[in-house]
Amino acid sequence: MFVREVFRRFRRNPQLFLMGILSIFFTQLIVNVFIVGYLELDKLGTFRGDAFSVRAYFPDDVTTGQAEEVAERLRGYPEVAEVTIVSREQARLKFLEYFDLREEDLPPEENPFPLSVEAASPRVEDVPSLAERLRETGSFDEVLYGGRNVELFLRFYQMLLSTGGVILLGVFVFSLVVITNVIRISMQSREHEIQVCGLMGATERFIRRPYLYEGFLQGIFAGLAAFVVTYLVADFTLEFLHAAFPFFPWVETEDILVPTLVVNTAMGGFVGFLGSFVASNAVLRGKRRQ
Amino acid sequence: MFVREVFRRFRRNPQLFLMGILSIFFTQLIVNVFIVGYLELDKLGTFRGDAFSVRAYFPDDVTTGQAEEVAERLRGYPEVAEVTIVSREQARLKFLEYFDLREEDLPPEENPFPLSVEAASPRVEDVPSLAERLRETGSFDEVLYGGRNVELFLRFYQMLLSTGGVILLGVFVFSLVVITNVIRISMQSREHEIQVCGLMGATERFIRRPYLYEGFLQGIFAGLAAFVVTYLVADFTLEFLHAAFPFFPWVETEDILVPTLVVNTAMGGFVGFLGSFVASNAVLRGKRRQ
Amino acid sequence: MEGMEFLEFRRVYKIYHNGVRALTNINLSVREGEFVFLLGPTGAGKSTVMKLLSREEVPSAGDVWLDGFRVNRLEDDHLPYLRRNMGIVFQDLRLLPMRTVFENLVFPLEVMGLRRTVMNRYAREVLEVLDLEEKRNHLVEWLSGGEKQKLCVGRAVIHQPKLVLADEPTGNLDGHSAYEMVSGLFQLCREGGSTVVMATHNERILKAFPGRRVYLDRGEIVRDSFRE
Amino acid sequence: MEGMEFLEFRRVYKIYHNGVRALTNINLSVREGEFVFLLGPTGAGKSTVMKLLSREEVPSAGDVWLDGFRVNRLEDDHLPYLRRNMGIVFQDLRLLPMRTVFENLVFPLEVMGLRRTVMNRYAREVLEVLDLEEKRNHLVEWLSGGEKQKLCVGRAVIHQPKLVLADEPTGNLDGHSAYEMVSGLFQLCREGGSTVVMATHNERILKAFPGRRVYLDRGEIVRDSFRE
Ligand SMILES: Nc1ncnc2c1ncn2[C@@H]1O[C@H](COP(=O)(O)OP(=O)(O)OP(=O)(O)O)[C@@H](O)[C@H]1O
Ligand SMILES: Nc1ncnc2c1ncn2[C@@H]1O[C@H](COP(=O)(O)OP(=O)(O)OP(=O)(O)O)[C@@H](O)[C@H]1O
Ligand SMILES: [Mg+2]
Ligand SMILES: [Mg+2]
Repeated sequence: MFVREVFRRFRRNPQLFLMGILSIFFTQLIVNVFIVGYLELDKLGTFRGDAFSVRAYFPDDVTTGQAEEVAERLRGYPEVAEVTIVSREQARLKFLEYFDLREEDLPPEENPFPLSVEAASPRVEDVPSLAERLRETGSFDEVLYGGRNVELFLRFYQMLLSTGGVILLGVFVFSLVVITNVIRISMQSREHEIQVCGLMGATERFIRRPYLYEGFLQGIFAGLAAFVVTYLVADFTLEFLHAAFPFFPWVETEDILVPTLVVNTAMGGFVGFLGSFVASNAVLRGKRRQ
Repeated sequence: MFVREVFRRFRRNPQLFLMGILSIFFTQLIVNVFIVGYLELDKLGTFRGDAFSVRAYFPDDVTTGQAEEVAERLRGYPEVAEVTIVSREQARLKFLEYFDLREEDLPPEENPFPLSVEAASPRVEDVPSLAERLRETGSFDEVLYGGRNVELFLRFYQMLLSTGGVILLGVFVFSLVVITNVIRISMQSREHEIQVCGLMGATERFIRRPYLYEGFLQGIFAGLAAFVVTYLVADFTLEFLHAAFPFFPWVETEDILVPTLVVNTAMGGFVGFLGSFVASNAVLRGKRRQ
Repeated sequence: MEGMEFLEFRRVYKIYHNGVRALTNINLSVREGEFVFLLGPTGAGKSTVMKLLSREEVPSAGDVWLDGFRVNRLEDDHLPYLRRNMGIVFQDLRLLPMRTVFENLVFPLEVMGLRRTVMNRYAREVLEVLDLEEKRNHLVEWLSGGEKQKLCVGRAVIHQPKLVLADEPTGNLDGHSAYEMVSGLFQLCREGGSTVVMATHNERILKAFPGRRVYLDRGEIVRDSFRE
Repeated sequence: MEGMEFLEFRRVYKIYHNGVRALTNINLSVREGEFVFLLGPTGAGKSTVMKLLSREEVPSAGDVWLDGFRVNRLEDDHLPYLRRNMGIVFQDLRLLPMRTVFENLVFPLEVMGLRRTVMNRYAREVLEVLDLEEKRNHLVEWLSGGEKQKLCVGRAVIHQPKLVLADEPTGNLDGHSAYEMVSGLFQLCREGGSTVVMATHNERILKAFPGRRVYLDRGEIVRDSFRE
């Protein structure tokens, strides 16, 4: 009965119906950008161990054995995922590689590089506190971490976490406002009809019900559309990115599927329903006050 | 007369009027993201001379005088903005600084760093071709440029340039579709009225005119709103970014003002007008065919 | 006299928000099952009386009582139930657009939550009386003026309400149809016990039917008579 | 006879898209300046005749001629100019909502691009005749049924059109107002030279006025007479 009513509404004014879908669809796309961004950051934070590790240099007089001992102790820390000892020779080779120098560019007599450990943290946020703890042990001459790169990334990450909530809330409110207005317009264009219904003895619940269905369905449709579009775009883009920057840990399309589908349909339906509810309340209250 | 008519429309159905504004406003915000992104990229490409410069290493036997000569020749190239000679001593100091090493960490006997020139290009796109030209001169042992960083940046830049057009076109079409639908709904909700006007001898031009004004005004308002919001957000964000990453060449708020204002009002007004035109055509044609 | 009348206006004034004095000191009581013609020139306030009864408008002063309830003080939540005991023929028809004749006709029943089979049964009967069976599934937009008006009357009586408010229900009907329509309302009143208030300008109808006549002029009741 | 009549139906059929035969083989000619009453029961096809004249509908077969133009073949671009020579009182009124009485009244003048001072002059005169001066700046929603109908008639004649189509223009008027209204139309016809086609069920009006009477029944012309 009510699905038929919604279908009639669609036939009567497809533009308006599609507008509702479009608005939720659009905001769901933004939500999806955040979901994908979050998943990507999550992946980055977890896997880029090399970039987000702390390097601690031992004093010159520490032997490999002593270093092993310290490393063992570090492995007990909760924020440490992995500890690697970098010997003085390994450090020298790494240096040569990094600067693209030849063996004979460096003086062969002495190796200036100190013994060090690399302690990787599973989460990028833990890097500064890990560095702090390493410093406190007193075993090291110097404790460094990725410096600018990590700091940049950290600040960006924190900014995203702190503003992400605000932005998502904004998007949510925005889509709510739009769908509310669409339903409101839809009701206003039938204001006369609604008034007649009321004069025939229809309760507000009776009048409101098809609009709630309408909003809910619009939300679900919009969510599904956003999911499909996101899937297609992500599949294409990620394939491109994987090919273009293979060394970078891009998220896989499959990782995106379930979270976006769930969030889009749930949030879409919820926003649609809530929007209809708010709109119908406003219109009916306006009518009553008349 | 017509402004009064538009005002009456607004009063009669503010929701619908604001929807039109909202849709254009929203797409203009996206356009603004692109404008700011483009300006930022532009600034990056122009000013990050250090990151996007090519470094060419002379063979060991080249003297400072010979190097000066080569550098002079390079200054004549169109893609070269600046050429600096980096002496062997300068290279050594830079190295120490970069790796945070002390003077005594390096063997004092011999300086392993070769004499080099740094040639900065005014635009990041020119870096690879500049490197190629330097290689072709035969004066150098080795020609290197930022490697991964520049390459990443270049690919990103190219991606943005190639997809940016597509995305902007998409945004344009999207906002056109939305405003068209809004005007269409606006006309359909007055379908009865439009029909009566026709029966009273109103020409289509007469009927359509207020809708064109309406769309145009909505577009202008939306453009202005987008401009103001962009200005406020950009001002805040850029201040934050300038403070957080002072070394990075962020665009200044003032650089954004004029381009966004011009693009927003022009594009907003145009899209609004075009949308109304398309919508009124569609509705009137539908009516005629009836 | 059993205390209170079925319908009563007590010192009712109505001044619209634009300052128009539509009703001035209206006192009127109507017994249950009475048939009342409301007469008077254009702008006299007939429709306003109807609107106060259905709570489409509220009086500026005074009280409107209906079936023991003070209509102007009724809570919003109770209004639908008040209106389900009413049938209204609007002067401007107010059919639901984009719906069929059948859907419009049974709307008062649908609102009460009756089942489709019941609605069908009621509708068949009324459509036959109105001579609109053939147009059962036509959209109301496709009806002629008179057919629309008949449909409105049908919609107002299909649920056999206790009160029928008929505001100029014969304006678009030919003499014969108008006569039949009012006969039907009289029958509903006599046999079904409904109270009917009907505003009309149709002089032939007035000549043909008995009943009470309340004359309004410029918002005041100027005469209240009865014709056998 | 100067060859062609002002208004002519030649073997006109109208079958609506839902299959309803509204008009069957209508042949009718009306001279310029004639006053024609269109009579017949509900659903006879009176409004359909009007709609064919204003090109709101096109005939399924046959031709409708008006003032030398074949209305059913007229190009869309010419329609507005055809309609500016017409004044229509719609059976369902069709006032422009959310506009004032004045704005509705002068709409046919506004459409022609007349200046405001001219519109004011015309409007003052008509409002006086209609007795609506006080309500000049009221929204049409605030009018009573009869006042709306009077306004519709005013809108149809304000630009002194060559043809007035009045579809049941007295349905919501009291006897006196109805008489005055039709007198006004007669005067327009006699003195202004306009042709008037009026559909009505009002028997008192028919008794009071002379003129040609065309009777329709089930889409066919069953009688065409003249009463002095
Ligand atoms: N919604 C409204 N707002 C303001 N004024 C109104 C409104 N409705 C009616 N009026 C005014 O109140 C007066 C009475 O109107 P009402 O509709 O009751 O008259 P009526 O007796 O039904 O007339 P008619 O025979 O023309 O239908 C009129 O002067 C009218 O202009
Ligand atoms: N738009 C339409 N679509 C389909 N059928 C229609 C349409 N308009 C009218 N009809 C049908 O055509 C027939 C003639 O209608 P018309 O409106 O011409 O009657 P009328 O003589 O004006 O009647 P009334 O006196 O009730 O106004 C009726 O049966 C009606 O149902
Ligand atoms: Mg009335
Ligand atoms: Mg008719």
